[in-house]
Amino acid sequence: MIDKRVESLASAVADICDGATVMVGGFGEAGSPIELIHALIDQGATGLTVINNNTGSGEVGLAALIKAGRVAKMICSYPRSLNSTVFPELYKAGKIELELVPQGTLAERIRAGGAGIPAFFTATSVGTPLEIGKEKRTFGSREYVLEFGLSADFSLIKCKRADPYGNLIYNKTARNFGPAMAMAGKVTIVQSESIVPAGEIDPENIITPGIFVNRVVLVENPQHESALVAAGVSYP
Amino acid sequence: MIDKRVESLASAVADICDGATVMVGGFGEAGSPIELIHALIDQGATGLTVINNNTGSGEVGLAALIKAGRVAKMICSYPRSLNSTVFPELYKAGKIELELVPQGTLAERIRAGGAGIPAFFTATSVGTPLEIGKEKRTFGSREYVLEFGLSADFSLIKCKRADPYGNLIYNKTARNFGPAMAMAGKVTIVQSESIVPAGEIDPENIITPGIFVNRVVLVENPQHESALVAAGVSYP
Amino acid sequence: MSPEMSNSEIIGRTRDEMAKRVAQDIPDGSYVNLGIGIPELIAKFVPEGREFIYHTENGLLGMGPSPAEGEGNPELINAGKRQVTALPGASYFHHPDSFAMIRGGHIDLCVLGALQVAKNGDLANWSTGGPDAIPAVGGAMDLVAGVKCIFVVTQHCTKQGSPKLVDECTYPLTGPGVVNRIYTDLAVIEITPRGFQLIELSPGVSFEYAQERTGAPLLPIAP
Amino acid sequence: MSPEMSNSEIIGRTRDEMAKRVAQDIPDGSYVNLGIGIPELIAKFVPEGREFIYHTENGLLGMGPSPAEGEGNPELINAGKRQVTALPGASYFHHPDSFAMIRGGHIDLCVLGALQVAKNGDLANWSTGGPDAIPAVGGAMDLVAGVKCIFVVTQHCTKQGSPKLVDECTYPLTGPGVVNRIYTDLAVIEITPRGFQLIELSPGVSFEYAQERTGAPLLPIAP
Repeated sequence: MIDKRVESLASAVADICDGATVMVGGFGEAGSPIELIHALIDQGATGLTVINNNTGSGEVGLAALIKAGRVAKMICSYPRSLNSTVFPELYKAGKIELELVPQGTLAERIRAGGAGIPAFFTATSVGTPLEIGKEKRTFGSREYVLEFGLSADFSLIKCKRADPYGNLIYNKTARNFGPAMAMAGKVTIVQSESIVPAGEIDPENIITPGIFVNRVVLVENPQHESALVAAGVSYP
Repeated sequence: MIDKRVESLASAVADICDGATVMVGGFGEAGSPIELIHALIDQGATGLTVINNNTGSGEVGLAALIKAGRVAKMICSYPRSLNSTVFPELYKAGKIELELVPQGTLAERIRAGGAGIPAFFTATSVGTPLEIGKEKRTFGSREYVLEFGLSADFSLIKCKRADPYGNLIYNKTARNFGPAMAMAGKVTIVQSESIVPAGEIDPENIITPGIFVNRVVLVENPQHESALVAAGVSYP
Repeated sequence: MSPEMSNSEIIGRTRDEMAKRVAQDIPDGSYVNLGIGIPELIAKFVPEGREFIYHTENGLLGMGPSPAEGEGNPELINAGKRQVTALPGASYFHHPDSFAMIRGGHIDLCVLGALQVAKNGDLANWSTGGPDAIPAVGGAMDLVAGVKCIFVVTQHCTKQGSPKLVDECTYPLTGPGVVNRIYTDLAVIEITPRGFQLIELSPGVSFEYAQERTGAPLLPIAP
Repeated sequence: MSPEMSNSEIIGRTRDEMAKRVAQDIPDGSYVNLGIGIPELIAKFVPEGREFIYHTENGLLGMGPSPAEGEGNPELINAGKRQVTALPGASYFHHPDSFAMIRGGHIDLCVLGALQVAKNGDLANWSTGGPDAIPAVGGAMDLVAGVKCIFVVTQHCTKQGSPKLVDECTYPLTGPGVVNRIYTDLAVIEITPRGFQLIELSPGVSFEYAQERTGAPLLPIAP
């Protein structure tokens, strides 16, 4: 019978292997699955390609994973947030690769990866340095660039409520990349603030249907990145 | 100030012009905006291109619009439903054009039209007669065809509840094409079973944000196509 | 025509028995899309100890059985436009999301009917290609292009007695090389690089009987 | 440098006055995306009798003002990652849907800051292109490619006194020919096929004063 709950953060991320591509949900701290990322640091996988809108802040969560030297390449739209120092230093030192993708193109590429669309055209980045190397084509009177779907070996996301089938709802603007990354991850691992019996979430209100989710782990009181950064916490 | 409610079905569809492209929501009878379609029949616009998954049944709703000779072309995936006689007769007589599109490709083309994506690649229809005339390309080891975004001058959809900003929720499987067509219509016209004050629909549960909606008209007790067909009703 | 073929006695599995046989091969926890016709019957035969989640492409995951008489809802239907129910844990979604499930490879298994299946796995199930036919494809091409594993369940022959399992499809394809297994009234057959590999004969059906009704060689079960 | 340019007296509009001036040109009922910096101030100045709906690309339509001290929620933020509120009628959505609003042409107006604007409407606002700069683009390229009308609000000159309104951008572009209007401390300027068309000078600013601080000809207001 179907029950996607796993007992611990450690077991949830146990099979993430060296060199894996990992999508990490969140926009800034909203929706960032800090506890799953910390479990991944403890687990030790390295040489990762990480897809996230940002590069974390302070020395916790995603920034801590980067600081620990586990990330070979970031695919993101904005690696220069407030309190983001770990990535810039490694980047300037040539120790981490960056693929810069406009935010909407990033979101659409992730959705495409999850929806079986290998490539699509978009007007974003036409006439800018980010069009370099991209195939261009005119439709109607306008130029577009070809962009490719993105998928991942694993997606780590955070939600507000889940059920044992992996149906999810999110909290406010913490929803952001979660639903698309759940679709695009071969294995989608979710930390949820609560887990309720099947049927308790109104089927009209489910944002991520369970078909996109493989594992759910309960993290009842997740930490807030900004509070950790303000307190000067450095993980581990 | 923003209030998208309009007084009557007639005023909601008043500006649909001859030759317009009109998306009509619904999968079979679920989600079919029968009252808006009947208002469009009364209004008289002709030479329409209509996008719907099917072609209606009996002689009410979409089938009645087709029977009245107002539809020059149908874009759909399945024009051969139970009790569908109007379209087959006109089609065999060469009096209506058909563009047959696989259902998922139709849904994705409509979403693309609403999302500013002029074209995308998909594996659906590769190696079948429906690939004829389509550009093909290999990504990885697989062949795909290029499909184009679809948009419309008007979209007519049905929902369960709306607010004056045009935020919408739907009912069960009647949701189907509504959200994508709301995005892809230059003017999106909605019939809703109830209209509540702004803020009464939980912002977490809104399926179609009001930005995609132009007009909302109250139809408290919409008719069911199957009941009309069973009763032998023919509109007008 | 052999004497057996004109025999009015029922030989091989009934529709319900075919559906039940398919269900035995569906792994626990599978996300399954069932086509219209015999595939719909499979939902009645979930084996003890297993759970399948049914997807219907018009926008529901967790589809349950037909409602009791008079309790249906015309806005809760399946892809065949028949009224259904939603089980605890079900979810509703719109068409682009529903077909993202299909086209993105998230559905584990799809069971479809067929007009013809070729020995290389080509499937024809949407059109006879007749000049007078109204073409109608629905979600069939999306399903065969996107779902990981495609089972076909069908009568072995048409009502006129012609084989549906053929050397090469004469009807327009739904998808090339997409079928994994075929369940008929007479046999269970796997598509392999060498062609139709017999897996199992239905009770009371001989190899020769099945072969006579198949339009390409049946590879016998390895001894 | 002219004597005026070294004048420490404030000439022209303050940041708040610039924001208020932009707000006057936004039609009632507009769906508006506000960039980070001066654009954020516009929300304070909705003219009497009008209603704007603010979109923030991280996933909220109907964004309201900052929360009262201590009442914020770290999971209710805007694109600048600042805590905000949601007004009645607001809705939350995921990133692909949010950028479908932007890229699909559904947002009426976007107000952005700028490093440079060229006389043909080219905008540079994401990178100075320096060899040591960490490139970071966020949603800026999506906004200028997708939103119907792009307003820029910016100081007329850099802190060093160089014009930001230029003949040709030297910084990497965010988008070519995308800007419709520019609101600065000194003037309101429309991009036309002929170049920078002056619409309005700020109180106390002369044409010559504004022209001296502009890197391309300012077309005077038609008499």
